[in-house]
Amino acid sequence: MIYGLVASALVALGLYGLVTQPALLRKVLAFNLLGGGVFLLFGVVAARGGDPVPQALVITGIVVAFAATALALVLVLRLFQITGAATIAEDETRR
Amino acid sequence: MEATPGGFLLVLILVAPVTGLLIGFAQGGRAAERIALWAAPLGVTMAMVLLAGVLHAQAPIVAFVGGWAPPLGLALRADGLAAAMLMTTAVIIAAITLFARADYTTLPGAPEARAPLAFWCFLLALWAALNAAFLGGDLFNLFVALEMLTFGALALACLDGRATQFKAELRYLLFALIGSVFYLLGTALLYGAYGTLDILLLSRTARSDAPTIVAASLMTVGLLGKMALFPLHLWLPAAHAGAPPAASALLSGLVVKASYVLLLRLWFWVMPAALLLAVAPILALLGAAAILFGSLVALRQARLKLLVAYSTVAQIGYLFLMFPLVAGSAAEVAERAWTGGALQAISHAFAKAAMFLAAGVIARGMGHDRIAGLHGAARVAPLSVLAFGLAGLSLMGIPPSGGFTAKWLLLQSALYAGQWWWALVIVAGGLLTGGYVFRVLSAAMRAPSPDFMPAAPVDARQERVALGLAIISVVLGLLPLAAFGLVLIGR
Amino acid sequence: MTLLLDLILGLAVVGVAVWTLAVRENFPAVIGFVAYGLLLALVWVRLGAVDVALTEAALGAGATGVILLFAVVRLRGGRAEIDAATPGPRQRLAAGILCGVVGLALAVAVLSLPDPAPSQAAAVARHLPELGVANPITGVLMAYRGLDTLLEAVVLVFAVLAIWSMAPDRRWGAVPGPVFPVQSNGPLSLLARLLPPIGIVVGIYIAWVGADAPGGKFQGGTILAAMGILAWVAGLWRLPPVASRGLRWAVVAGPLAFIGVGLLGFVFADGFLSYPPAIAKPLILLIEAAMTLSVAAALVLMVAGPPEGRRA
Amino acid sequence: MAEALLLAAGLILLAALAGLYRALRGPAAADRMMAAQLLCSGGIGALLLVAAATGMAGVVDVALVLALLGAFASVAFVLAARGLSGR
Amino acid sequence: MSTLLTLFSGIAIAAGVVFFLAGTVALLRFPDPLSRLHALTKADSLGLGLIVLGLLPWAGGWFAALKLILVWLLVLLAGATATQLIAERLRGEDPPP
Amino acid sequence: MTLLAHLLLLATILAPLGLLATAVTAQGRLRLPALLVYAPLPGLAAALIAGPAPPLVIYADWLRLSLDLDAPGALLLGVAALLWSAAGAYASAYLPGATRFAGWWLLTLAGSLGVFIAGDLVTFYFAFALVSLAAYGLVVQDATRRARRAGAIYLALAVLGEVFLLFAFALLAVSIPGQSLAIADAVAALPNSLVRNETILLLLLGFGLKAGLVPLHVWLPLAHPAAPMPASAVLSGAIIKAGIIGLIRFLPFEGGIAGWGLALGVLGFLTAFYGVALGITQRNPKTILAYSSVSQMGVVMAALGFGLAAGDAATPLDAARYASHHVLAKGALFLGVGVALATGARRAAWIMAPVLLLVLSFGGLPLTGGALAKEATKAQLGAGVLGWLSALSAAGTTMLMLHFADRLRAGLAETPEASAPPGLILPFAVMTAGALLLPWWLYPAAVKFWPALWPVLLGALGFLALRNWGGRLPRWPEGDVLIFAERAAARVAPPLAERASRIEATLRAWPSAGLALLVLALLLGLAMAVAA
Repeated sequence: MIYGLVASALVALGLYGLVTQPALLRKVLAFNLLGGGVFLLFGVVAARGGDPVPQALVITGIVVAFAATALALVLVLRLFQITGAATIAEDETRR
Repeated sequence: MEATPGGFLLVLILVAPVTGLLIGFAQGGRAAERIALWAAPLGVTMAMVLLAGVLHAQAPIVAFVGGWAPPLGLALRADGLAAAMLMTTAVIIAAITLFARADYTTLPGAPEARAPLAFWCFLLALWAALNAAFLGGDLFNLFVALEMLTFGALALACLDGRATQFKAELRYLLFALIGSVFYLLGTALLYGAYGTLDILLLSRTARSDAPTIVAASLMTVGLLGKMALFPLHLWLPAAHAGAPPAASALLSGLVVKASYVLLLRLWFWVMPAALLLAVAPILALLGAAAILFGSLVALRQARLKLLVAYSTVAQIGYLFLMFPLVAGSAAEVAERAWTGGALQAISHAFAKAAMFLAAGVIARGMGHDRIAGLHGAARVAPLSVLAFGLAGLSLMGIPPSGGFTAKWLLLQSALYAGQWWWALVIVAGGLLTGGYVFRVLSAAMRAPSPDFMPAAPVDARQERVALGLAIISVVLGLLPLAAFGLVLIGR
Repeated sequence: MTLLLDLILGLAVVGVAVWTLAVRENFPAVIGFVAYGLLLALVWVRLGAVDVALTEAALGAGATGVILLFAVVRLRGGRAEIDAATPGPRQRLAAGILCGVVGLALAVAVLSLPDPAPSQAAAVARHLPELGVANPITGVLMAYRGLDTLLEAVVLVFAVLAIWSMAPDRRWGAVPGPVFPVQSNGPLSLLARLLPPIGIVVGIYIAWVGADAPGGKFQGGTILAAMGILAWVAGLWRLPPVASRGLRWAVVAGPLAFIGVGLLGFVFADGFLSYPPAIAKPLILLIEAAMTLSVAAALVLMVAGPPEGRRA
Repeated sequence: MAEALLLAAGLILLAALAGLYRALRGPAAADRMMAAQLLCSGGIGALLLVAAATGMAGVVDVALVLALLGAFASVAFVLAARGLSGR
Repeated sequence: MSTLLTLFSGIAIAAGVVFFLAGTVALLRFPDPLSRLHALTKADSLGLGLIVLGLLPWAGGWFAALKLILVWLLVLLAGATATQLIAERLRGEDPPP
Repeated sequence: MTLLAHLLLLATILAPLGLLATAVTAQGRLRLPALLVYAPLPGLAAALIAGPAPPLVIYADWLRLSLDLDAPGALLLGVAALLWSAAGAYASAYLPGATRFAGWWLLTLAGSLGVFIAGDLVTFYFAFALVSLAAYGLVVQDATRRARRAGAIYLALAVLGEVFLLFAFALLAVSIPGQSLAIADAVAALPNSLVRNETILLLLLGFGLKAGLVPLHVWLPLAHPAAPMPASAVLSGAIIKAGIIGLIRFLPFEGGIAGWGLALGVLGFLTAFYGVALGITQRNPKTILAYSSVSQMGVVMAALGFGLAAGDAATPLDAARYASHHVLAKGALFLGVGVALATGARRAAWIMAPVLLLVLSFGGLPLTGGALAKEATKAQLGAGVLGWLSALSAAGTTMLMLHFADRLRAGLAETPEASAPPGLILPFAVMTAGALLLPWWLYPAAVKFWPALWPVLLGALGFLALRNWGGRLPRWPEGDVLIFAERAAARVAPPLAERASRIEATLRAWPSAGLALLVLALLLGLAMAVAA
């Protein structure tokens, strides 16, 4: 049950980071923190019922999250290479 | 619920584009293009057979993957709504395939280029993802489908490789990821509470307890974020407007609909009615705000594609008016509202795809997409302007378009249900829509200055594809309403 | 005793997460994240989910940490822009309160989950003999929820292609990612030569053991990918260009094998992804083998990024 | 015996976590690397002890993977940093 | 026999734990990075080695024992590398942030 | 016989659309203008033959499409088809080779005739939308700045009208017990509907917009002068009758509703006098005609209103008779303007004589068709104060129309020898004859001489006064109140849109969108927690 609370706390922290962190890299990082919390929640659910199914779901989830992270980082890097921007604040794109 | 005959079709519809994508990716751009060209008619045929099957049986077609019945295994289900969306998807994708050949063809012997390979592969990829999202009967399986959709949409939108687009797409990706995480959180709670994620099984057991409530709100908001319902639309205008036309058409027309169907499944299957009654007015209120705000902002856009994108923000709003009209209404009213909502999703898909394609052709022909400078567009790309106008009719809800029938059904059920205020929103939205469509058309119809030169020749086939989709969106309204009884099957 | 251990671990995870968010520099934040992943892996062991612990250690902490670090090295500056985009204190406070409430609601929901917990454990175990595997997770991943796994493998292909498609047009056809010079001397390069053989053995072992014990294609594939990446950054291995057919077939082999076996189910068993009990285990192992290869290839390519063709 | 092993695991973990404090403080990036290093080996130690205490054989594999990836991460990172920074 | 082994294991593991604790204290208290580095590398390599040593008798088979030893070897290697890296950084050669 | 009637009804709508379909080929496009004259003929035939047949009903599950021709519908359909045909012939001479114009023409035609025969809500709405929206293409044909402005305002108001009607129809549909969407059922259910007042208000707004009810008339004086001659003729003659037929079809005259009837009647008279008052300040003959149309439709609506108030079931037919004269006469006059502008002083008498006759017919001069039309509404507007008002409006109309004739004479072609081509003259002649004579065939009546004459004389006196002192009248811009509305909108709309954009931009910023997401999640959760 402790881990249920831990998971909730991690979710809250990750969300806070995603909303308030301005730098893209840190947003991606926060997303991963958040993901950890979500997966942990699955873990708690799995542990309560001794159930392998949620564990399998988490494995799928981790792989998908990794793919998302890799994709996001490539976008961040490309954005940085082309424009030097490190945030997604609104800018002159809206004319 | 048992597996039904014909379930193999569901698997094929899902697996065929995936296989095409994998082989196309491995064999290179030209192979991917050829596979997509073959897949288009095949896909339409399969969707048609499936649709006929559902109509014939007047019941959903169900398959259990690997023969494992839920809760242990995964079910694929094609009810009327799914069959209709699959058909819509197949037709629009086939149209886009035709449209995109002019832009992304690889000549024999030419070296493989980046954009064509990515385009054709992701066209197939999106198709697979959409099919998975419409057919999925398990909430986690649907999560994976949504992620596929996000990745595919992202890649297609970035195809032009412009710097501004990367920023727009990052906003999209990050917001969509928050949406995914919210959705996943809800899934975890639901599994913890019920030990299954199968939609049908959940619909029998769902309670109104704390885990369910938290799961419902998280999943709903996650999906709303992915759909860009006002005020969560921050990513949509730039992301959809900046993409290449073929991609924008897919994104605006179809991709947001996947989350919508999932949301319908969540609320009209999984969640208990008491919770739905509490949430429905809020959703509809957001929808109303989306209609009014989106249309007002669209009116002010200086650029054609952004205008079309904001129109999507507004039109998405209509999809949510159905919630309070279906929830807690008499069966007949609920059926009407349901049909209206589904038809809005379908007719908007055609109309918006047509609009984006037409806008793309116009923008290329004119060399820009500033609305104020579109004089002469009707001469450069007459069919596209016509397509834009016809699609506009459907969005405004002018008869006999599909949009009209959809809005008419919603309007009627709003009045039946005694909730006339939604009816006001519907008509006000139609008026505003008329405003922004007219802005574009009147500019496009004006005679250009004498020294005007088109920036690029316009591909007649692309124009015809856009027109064809627009015509479908209009003709949908001429179908007898009985045809839309389809979307009630398995509700 | 175990409660104490759980408490320490739990607090540590949360503490590390806070620090990762709070620290100003990027580099220590990533270090913090890797530590977070390590601790999470320990938590997973505590929760009895060794398969997940393996995945978290390999992918969550290891691979994610590495790509984050690579990104940190290449992203510099932007401090002023970042400061300008930082939300004001009022927004931060609002965000803090809202996130706190969301977390609280989540905690309430978790605490009020029904007792006894609903579980599919018995059903999973009952049908496991039909598959010939002993690891229930593998049973779930490969059979009961095989479609999830298939789609997930396809997601990896999506990701590779999506990442490639971010490349500038003129770089198409080059090798993915930067090209590293050969490290000729020093203990680092020695290790870079020493580690891959060990790692490959370990990776294959982890993938192989998955059928009956914790492990499997994703974990094993990740380790193989890690070794590949090591060889790559040490300049010992040149990645094939993106146009390479072999490379691409390696990426799609796993999902294709999965689909192929699945379609055979129409003929030899009752439907897609259904295994005839007599040869269920060999089929599953076949898919796992192909998937391990594909996962490894996909991960290497995802870490490498879009083709850059520098010094190509 | 199992209790004692778990106690040992807890102590090691505590030690490693205390080490993380250094990472918090810095000052040098080197300190942070060290902290991560310590956490990695501490975690491995704890895992091995837990494996022995609970008889979960697979946990040793987790430790193995951690060890492998720890080594990999530190090497790969230095090499990549060198390569990417243009030397 | 088994009592003896238990005793041996207990001592080895306890020593390992002590080394770990010492390493931490060093990391926290030593004044400069270089000396911290020195202490730490010793502590975790040795500490883990002792623990592995203590666990070896209980490994239950040569394969499991081999794995334990492999783990230790890998940590040794990692430690060496980290040292290299950190030393490099301390010399100020390396630019990463 | 029934089959033939049904075929004709279908052909009424499908013939123009079918002709339009031939435009897919280049050759078909070229032929299109020359065919305009034939397109309304099935409609004309239907009006002559199909009247007494039972309605044509096409069942399609929920939707019931039906075509139905009652007596008022047949009357209006017939005269409108005649006008469309004559104007079509006129158009092919006036705008030779204008294929796009011909396309819009056919679309508008299909809708215009469709509203007279639609038997159910959906068909009616479709036809109404078709005529409203497609007419935009006729208004902007000249592509001048003025035409575009008129077109934009026309379209905006047309869409607004559509919106009112859509709403009204939805209310009607909801009121009908069962699945029927037939107009007859809707009207039968209306008096007892829970939303009766709302429905009627929306109907009045929607149809009033089309028919030019003050203050919704603003588009008429803008659109008519801007459109080419034949288009103005059908706009004023046939298209605005869509509003009249709407009122005829949808208001429950059997039984009646006193309050709404009175309101409509008063507004109708207001419109009638307002049209005259503003019309005499105008100088452009076409604008004067437009204001005259406003005024005339005011009379029709007054008749409808007081008929509704009295529950007089004969009102629809009576009003249709009055309106049918307007179809013919106003159509003829608009065509006449084109003829006059092309005719020199030498031959002016040939054109001015029939124009003068038509002008006086509007005033109800005995022996003209106008006198019969006026007679037709005696039941509604004959007695007491209403009779006086009606006579006064006839006097006003006479004055206004004489003013028109005067202005028209001033606008004759500059070369005295000029003469209009026969392609323009013939349709004008046909329509003039129709306006003067057809009523005698369609609704003969005995007209008392003196009561019909004195308003004409009074009007003539008024006209003389106007000629002498009219210069002192203030000039009103075309579209009168619209100018104020535009100014007000210009003050209100941009800031509104501006504010919407600003709010939207704030919401689009990342942190606020994130906060919105969280707030929304909590809000939904809270709502559910309260409900559960």
